[in-house]
Amino acid sequence: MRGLSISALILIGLLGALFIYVYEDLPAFGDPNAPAIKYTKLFSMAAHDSEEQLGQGVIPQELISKLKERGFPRPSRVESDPESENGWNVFIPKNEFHYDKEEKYYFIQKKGDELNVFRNAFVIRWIEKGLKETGVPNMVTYGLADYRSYDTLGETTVIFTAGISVILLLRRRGRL
Amino acid sequence: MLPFIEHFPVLIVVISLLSSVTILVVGWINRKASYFIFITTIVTQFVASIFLLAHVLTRGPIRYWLGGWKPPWGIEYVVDALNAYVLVILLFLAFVCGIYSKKKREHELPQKVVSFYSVFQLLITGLCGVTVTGDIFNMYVFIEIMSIAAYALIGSMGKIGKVALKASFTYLVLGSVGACFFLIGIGLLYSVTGSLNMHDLSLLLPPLYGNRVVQAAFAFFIVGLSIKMALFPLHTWLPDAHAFAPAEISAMLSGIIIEVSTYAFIRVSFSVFTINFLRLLPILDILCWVAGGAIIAGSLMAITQMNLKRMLAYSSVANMGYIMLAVGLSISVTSEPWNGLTPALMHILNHALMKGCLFLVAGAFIYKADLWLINDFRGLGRRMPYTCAAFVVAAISMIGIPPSVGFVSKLYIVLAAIEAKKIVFVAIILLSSLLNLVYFWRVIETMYMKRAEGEEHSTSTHVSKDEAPFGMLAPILILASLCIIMGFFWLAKVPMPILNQINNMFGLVKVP
Amino acid sequence: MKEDKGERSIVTETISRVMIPFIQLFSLYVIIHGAVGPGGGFQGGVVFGASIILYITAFNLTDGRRRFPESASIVLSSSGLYLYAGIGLLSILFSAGVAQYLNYGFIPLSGQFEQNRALGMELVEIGIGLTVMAIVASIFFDLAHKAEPKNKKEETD
Amino acid sequence: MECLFTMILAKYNYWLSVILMLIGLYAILAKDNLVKKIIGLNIFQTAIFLFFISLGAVKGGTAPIVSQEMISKGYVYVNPLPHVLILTAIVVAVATTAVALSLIIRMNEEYGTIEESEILEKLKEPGT
Repeated sequence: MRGLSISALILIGLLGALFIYVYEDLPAFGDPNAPAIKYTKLFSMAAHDSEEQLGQGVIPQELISKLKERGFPRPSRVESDPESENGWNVFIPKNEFHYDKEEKYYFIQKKGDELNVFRNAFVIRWIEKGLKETGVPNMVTYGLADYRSYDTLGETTVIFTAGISVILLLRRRGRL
Repeated sequence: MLPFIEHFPVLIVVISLLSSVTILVVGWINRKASYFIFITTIVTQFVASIFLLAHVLTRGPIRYWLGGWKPPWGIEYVVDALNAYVLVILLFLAFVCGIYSKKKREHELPQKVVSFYSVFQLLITGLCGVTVTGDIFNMYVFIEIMSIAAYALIGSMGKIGKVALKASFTYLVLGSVGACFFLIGIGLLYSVTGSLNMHDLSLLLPPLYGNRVVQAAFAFFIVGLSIKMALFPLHTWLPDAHAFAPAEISAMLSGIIIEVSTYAFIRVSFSVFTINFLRLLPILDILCWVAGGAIIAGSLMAITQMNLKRMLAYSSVANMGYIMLAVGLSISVTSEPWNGLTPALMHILNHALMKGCLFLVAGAFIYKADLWLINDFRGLGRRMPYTCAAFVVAAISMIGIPPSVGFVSKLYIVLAAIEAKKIVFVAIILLSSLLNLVYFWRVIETMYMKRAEGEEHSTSTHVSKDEAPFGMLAPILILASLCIIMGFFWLAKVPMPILNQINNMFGLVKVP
Repeated sequence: MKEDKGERSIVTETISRVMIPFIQLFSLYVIIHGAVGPGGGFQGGVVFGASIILYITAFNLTDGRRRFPESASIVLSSSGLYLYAGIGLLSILFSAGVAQYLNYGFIPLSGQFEQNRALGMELVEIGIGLTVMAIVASIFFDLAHKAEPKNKKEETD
Repeated sequence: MECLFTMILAKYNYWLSVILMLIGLYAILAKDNLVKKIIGLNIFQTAIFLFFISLGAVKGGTAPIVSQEMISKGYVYVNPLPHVLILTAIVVAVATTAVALSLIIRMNEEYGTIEESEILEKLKEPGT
């Protein structure tokens, strides 16, 4: 028994060391710009020509080629972000059924001499358009039952599996 | 707009789910109907999966947006050659085990047929769900469905339930820890990318390869799935669980469940973290050595076992070593036909056939004469000639005698190891084949060379035949004959287009 | 079970008799209200299951079984899953294979697409609630049923 | 020293969940009693849930229910996605616990004990 607890402690020490190793790169608590809630950085490019083009609402060729190289969808339109200075929202065409419009997908921000290109987190659409698209105000509900409804079907199946498993293991009588 | 076949991936899962509910409801009224619903569903799924494989090979991968939400906003089903291949294998073995289970259930557990088949069908639902999904959290949910069903099925035996319960509990605790590690990995990846879709993650990850969170997430994925697939140092739950489960569940566990976990591993490491990431760190080299350890340790432990099913279980540990060794070699081997993942995927199919057959044979021995220990098998070769012949065929396939399937996959792994200039692993595989020969020969010798205790001195050559019923014998013979037939197919390179497509998909081919 | 009937506590029985309808009403509120406030199918289902568990603990297992028989748990749990998975299939059927699985917008529950989605979600929540309620109660019945005789045997030992 | 302290405090949520995780893992591995093992497993899973939920936190964020009033006051919403995932994961944890408890009940019937060491001893005795 003692050997077991010592080996458990060693394993836990290893896991703790792994967590300490991870710590540095983890986003801070409550950070409104964390990748999970806002955006992930893709790459940065030189600002000089592209900034003017973005200001005029033209998508720079460099951006298109770089996105294509990485395998991301091609942008269709750009407009300056009303909420932040030197920020642009880039849209992509959206070809889902019924919602045949465009979708905010990339975000470009000028920092010093460079333009940083970000990919928006997918929660942004949930938050902004969920009510309009699903007609339900509770984000968790429409996330659970609409956007990720298949997970919820899996969840219901899990609890059903547990119920039948308990019947299989414990019930001696009955027809099942 | 959508061709109807594009609905097949989700229909395969949902039909299975609805069928398990129907089994429960109809079984409540008429117990016998449950089996027929079960087998009909599996046949339907199997046919659908073959159509899916044909479609994927000719038209390219299917991307299906569940609920109409385009990824990354919603959940996506992706079926490419790898999924479809694994799906066909798993449904075929499930079908064979389903046929086999009828007589066995009536014999062992007559009062619980309905819930047994319901949970069995849920197990298949989980397996199919893990296989076809393209969303990493969805994969977690279906891994849990499959695992919970497996825990219950292992513990479901009536008579010998004592050991099985303990084994099932150990599996439950370790498996849950493994799944939790998988969940931590998902959380870490989500915290730095903000996405859950596999394809999307693979696009977002490259600039973050140096990020410690991503590396730790990969470590969590590896460890979690290694527990699920019983890679060597983490295999402790496997022998008891596989040995004392009902025979068809043992065959499913050894042939499919750990293989689907391997599939999840391949999917996560090659689809989410692409080969560029795997080349960055010496992960696969370490994996090769771990797998080498697994091969040796599994074979050595198998020799010391007295119980046939435990021996086969340890042999499964060794065979997981083979598959992981082939995965580990995959990025450094480029020349056809043993390039990339070909040997690993080949052995997934071959191991399913061989180990499925062996476990079903062991189940037939238990069904007929309640024989568990190898020493009790004296004279069995005459009493149950067809079953024992099937055992011998599968055993020589495990040892690797041409032209069986085991020979082909071992040959390919050896050739891959030679090309990767890792001669040590060639030696390990040869040694392990020798050890395989030792422990399977022991069984074959007892079955054929030694006479049963009662007839040691009798001179009569006539022995009354006491063969397993046809419903159990047919699946065994199908699997045993496939062990040879598939060997010829492999040597003729018939299924190679599938595997080549998979290698192309992951970029595991020679760069011209 | 017979011994249990002897030791009845009037206080717990009366209070649970009074409370259970309110708990069940609340659980229905949680399920239906899930669209606009905190709540949802799973939470409501668990609350409903808890009301059944309260009934069993206040009275006893046989009484609980009489109120919530085995057939009820099977019918309710399966109908919940049928409802959920069936709605998904309906969306394929009603759109003649155009829409994907679980795309509620194509089920003609009302005139508008968004309204259909909201109603489809409501039905799905009810399905989850049914399954969870029946399964929670069923699991409790099975765990409690097997545990009781064993304890008595140990006490006599 | 102060720097280190603030550094740790900036992600205190993470440390709390990691500590809980390690406690749970220790209980799983080292406890002899099977029910305690399951409690350890639950602690471990809960720690992961807390980690997920804290990933979705936003400073000054409000509950993720759309209302014009909140937006006009200038609030931001917390991230609803981890909540969705964790609702699913909680159900999985409940299901695992239910199956584990029923296995423990069966083991208590068969062996008459739920201490792992005693069960292992009983397994060694007869020829299994």
